[in-house]
Amino acid sequence: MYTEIVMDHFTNPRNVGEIKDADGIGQVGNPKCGDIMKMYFKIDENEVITDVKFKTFGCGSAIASSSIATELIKGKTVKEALNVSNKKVVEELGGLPSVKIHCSVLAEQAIKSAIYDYASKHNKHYVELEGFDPAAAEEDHH
Amino acid sequence: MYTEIVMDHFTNPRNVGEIKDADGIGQVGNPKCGDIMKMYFKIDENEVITDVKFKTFGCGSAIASSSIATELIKGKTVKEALNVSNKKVVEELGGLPSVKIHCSVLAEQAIKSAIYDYASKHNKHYVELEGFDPAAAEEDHH
Amino acid sequence: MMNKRIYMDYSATTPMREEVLEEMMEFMKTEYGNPSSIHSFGRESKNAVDTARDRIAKTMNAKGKEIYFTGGGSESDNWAIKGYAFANKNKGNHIITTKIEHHAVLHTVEYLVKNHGFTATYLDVNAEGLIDLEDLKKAITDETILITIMYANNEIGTIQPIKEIGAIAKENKVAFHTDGVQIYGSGKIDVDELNIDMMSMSAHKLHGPKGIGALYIRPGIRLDNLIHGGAQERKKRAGTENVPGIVGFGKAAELAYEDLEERIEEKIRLRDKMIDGILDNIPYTLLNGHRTHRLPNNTNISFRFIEGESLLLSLDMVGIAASSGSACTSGSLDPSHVLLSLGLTHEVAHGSLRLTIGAYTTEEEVDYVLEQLPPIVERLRQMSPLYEEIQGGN
Amino acid sequence: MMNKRIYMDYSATTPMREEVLEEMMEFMKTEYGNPSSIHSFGRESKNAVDTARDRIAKTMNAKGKEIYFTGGGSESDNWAIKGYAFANKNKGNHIITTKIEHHAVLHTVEYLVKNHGFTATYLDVNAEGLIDLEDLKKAITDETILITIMYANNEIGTIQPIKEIGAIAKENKVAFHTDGVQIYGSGKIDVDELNIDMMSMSAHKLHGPKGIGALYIRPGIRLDNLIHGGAQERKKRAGTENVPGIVGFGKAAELAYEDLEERIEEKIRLRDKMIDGILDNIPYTLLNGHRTHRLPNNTNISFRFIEGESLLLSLDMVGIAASSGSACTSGSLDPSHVLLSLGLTHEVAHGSLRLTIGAYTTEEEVDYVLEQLPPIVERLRQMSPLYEEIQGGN
Ligand SMILES: Cc1ncc(COP(=O)(O)O)c(C=O)c1O
Ligand SMILES: Cc1ncc(COP(=O)(O)O)c(C=O)c1O
Repeated sequence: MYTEIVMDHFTNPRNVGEIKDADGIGQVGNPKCGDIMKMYFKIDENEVITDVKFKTFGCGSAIASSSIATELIKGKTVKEALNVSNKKVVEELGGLPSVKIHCSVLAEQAIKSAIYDYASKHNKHYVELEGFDPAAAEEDHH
Repeated sequence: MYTEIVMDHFTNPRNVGEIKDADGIGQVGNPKCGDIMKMYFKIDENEVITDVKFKTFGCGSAIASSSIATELIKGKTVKEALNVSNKKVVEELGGLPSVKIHCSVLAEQAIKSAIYDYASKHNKHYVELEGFDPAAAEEDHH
Repeated sequence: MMNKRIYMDYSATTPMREEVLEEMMEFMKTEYGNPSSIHSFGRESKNAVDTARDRIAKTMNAKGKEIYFTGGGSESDNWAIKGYAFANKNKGNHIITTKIEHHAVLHTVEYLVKNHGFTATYLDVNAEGLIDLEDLKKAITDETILITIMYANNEIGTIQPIKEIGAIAKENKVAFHTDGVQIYGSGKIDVDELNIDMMSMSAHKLHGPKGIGALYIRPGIRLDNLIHGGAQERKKRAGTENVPGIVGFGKAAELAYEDLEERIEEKIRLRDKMIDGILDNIPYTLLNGHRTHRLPNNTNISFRFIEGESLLLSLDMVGIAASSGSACTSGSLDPSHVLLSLGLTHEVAHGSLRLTIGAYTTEEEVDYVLEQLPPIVERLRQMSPLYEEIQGGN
Repeated sequence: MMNKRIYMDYSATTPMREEVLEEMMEFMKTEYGNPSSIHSFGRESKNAVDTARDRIAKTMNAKGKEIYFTGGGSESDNWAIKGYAFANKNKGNHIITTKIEHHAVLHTVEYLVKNHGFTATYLDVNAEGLIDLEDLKKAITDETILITIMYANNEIGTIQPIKEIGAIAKENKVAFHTDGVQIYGSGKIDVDELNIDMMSMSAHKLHGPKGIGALYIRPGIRLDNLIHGGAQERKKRAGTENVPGIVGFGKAAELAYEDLEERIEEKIRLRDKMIDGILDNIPYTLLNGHRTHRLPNNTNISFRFIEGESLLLSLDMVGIAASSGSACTSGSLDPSHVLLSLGLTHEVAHGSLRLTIGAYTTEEEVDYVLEQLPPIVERLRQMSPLYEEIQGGN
């Protein structure tokens, strides 16, 4: 069902945990749908994501998607992180079953949501976030 | 499906053939239903059936029913023959599948029909034949 | 006593090929998991099911996702017809079929007509069992939603002009289902070339297991489920998958199409030997069905003046297993509707014999049948009052 | 690496018993004849089918002729419900069922409501999964023709008060169908005592083969065919008989009821060890279903803050095969309708785990599960933002 990469990230997820003094925190999904992803970002003055952690309530592919997404953005700039699409997540995982694609969407949205939080706290504006509604992402990611 | 007695009478039917100068001939059934039985009787002055032959177009149980019926009446009086019921035929065969019971009815009617023929030719009257209509028996025995 | 066992009833069912049973064994013994499960027991079953689906699809130029497994040919027929009719009743209520369909089609159509407000046209066939394409065209009305015409007939072996029927259906935007149960595994099929929208199959007819069938469904064809429930078969046919059955079906399909051409040729040779051997040597006989548009394995002959069941019993006693269109073998009163549709009288229809050969049939077996048949027929005729009349008339 | 394989998913499907496969082999290898045939190849199959029918009938105080073979439990459910509804629509159009039925029942009833003019009442269940008999009585109207309530639930194991339901049905002259798929083979059943008019069964749930099921039908109960066609199953279910499947089902049924009492006792012992072992050792857990009116083999527990599929995957990696009511395992978005009907929140329903034991389950296997489960649960909880909230709240 899952690729080896997915199973690897599920078994040994990278960057699990919390960041107490995070610069941005994003949470998307809801228990109704069975998936919640929470991401914590440390972002330096150059807008580089120096650290990232996640916690996920969800199925194997939700955990793997979170894990790979955090890897993809760690050390990247905010701008670069905003360009990580769910497609990229799926690609890096070596594919996901079609019924699980929404997990990758969730990962993309978790990133956006954390940056949205950072942006609002730091009075920043990113065109990539135009139209992004973190409340909606929390309500229904499908 | 069939009892050993049925198979025996089908494989080695008794009294197959014709009697050229028969005293009574009866034919019942029709090709539409897939069964035709024809019986030839030799009957002496004491109303004893001294010889009987049959020809049958039909399935295994039709042939077996004809065979056993002729055995049951050979050497018997006409009166006795008229009392051979389809139940008796089934019994003597050790049973017939329910969808094949009509074959035994046909055998009973073939006997009646041959005696009817004898009776009309010899101006005899048998109460057992009251209500028996050989034409109807030829049309539909079900 | 006779202890030969000669099987001449391959159209009724076939023995499984050894390779088929072998592949099934793994799934009957160790890999028993439910393919819908997430754990490793289930995963291996799931792969096996997908492989089987692809194998079958490949034989008919279809895709795996167009093959849906069912519990057999009858279920496939019922599903295709009821499912399509119910799902499309807003478009019309008219179904076209033929008078010589298998009961799985005929009784299904009759049921829809009697109980669910549909109407039907039952096309006639000619003396060889072929429909007239003009009749088909004329039968199509604005209300027609479905044409269901069998590919090859199970009793008389006649093969219909499927490509032409498919073209007519397409032209008139009517869905076309064909009961392929007898042809599948014995004939080359290309669902695209033939414009087939749905096709029924049954594994036990091609040396696969019993109790497993399939329905090919062209993408875009919508039908109601026949069996609602779980999400199996992409939500179209519920029920825990019969994994060993599916695996066996896949293997049987693969094997059947591996050396198809050769096997067809060999079967036709033996079939023709059988047909000619009977017609030439036994008087008052006639071939039922078309001489050449015919299943490679089918011989169906009427022997006048005798009745089919007694013929079958007699053959069985010398070890030959065959079948008949006689009413007596079905427990009904009328002989086969197929034979009557050809215009045979009841008497002649009652006296029919079907000999169907298969992968394991040898020339010796055919010779044996040709040797045994004449005295048996003669013996039964000697007992028949109908034969007496004819002979008397000479 | 782990190479233990511990199967805790017997409610999904079971491995065949050796004796079952053994009896089937003869019919897969040599006795392949079609039971409807007249020749000797067919005759032996026919006898075998009749024997199987009698064996099954005997286990439930029924007669052989009241057992009809089908392609599985889903087909049996569909047939009973659609068949009865269509055949009796002149009497009324109302069907009563519950909210926790298997999809084979639920989706079938929904289909009849949506597409064929029927109406339905879906009875609620309490927190343990039991219906309220008063609700049932109140739901019956003049239009009610059928009550279909499952005997035992496949997810949570709750056993309904079938005898009382049967009595209510009888008193109100409404037909009563029960989905017996989970109980058959694991519970004592007397169709007369329980007033059951129809009961669905599926062989692969009791160590029989896949793709074969049965429907018990009380004499006098009339239903339309689901699968029309040939005269098999006394004209009620068409299709060449799956003889090996039927034989295997018969044997499995016989074996299941041979030493039923003992096996029930042993299963209950292991089940209770499992349930208590989990509830006592892992916090934030709750048992789903009734504590005692429960299938002897069923453990169903919700682990808060984690999601079922990831639990299953983790268990699979240590060789344990189980199942879950999580949406993620079914490809749908909502978790199990059964768990939600108990009143669980979505979150809790998502975190459910079903461990179902069977004939081959050992005490060591139960111990192994009890040993493996706590660290797995803890690890997943450590990853969960929901657990973080709770912990933070402490
Ligand atoms: C309660 C219940 N009903 C019906 C079914 C359907 O049976 P099958 O999958 O054999 O068609 C199952 C099992 O899947 C079940 O547990
Ligand atoms: C032409 C045709 N259609 C349908 C069927 C039904 O297939 P099954 O008996 O496998 O259900 C058969 C065989 O019995 C057949 O020959």
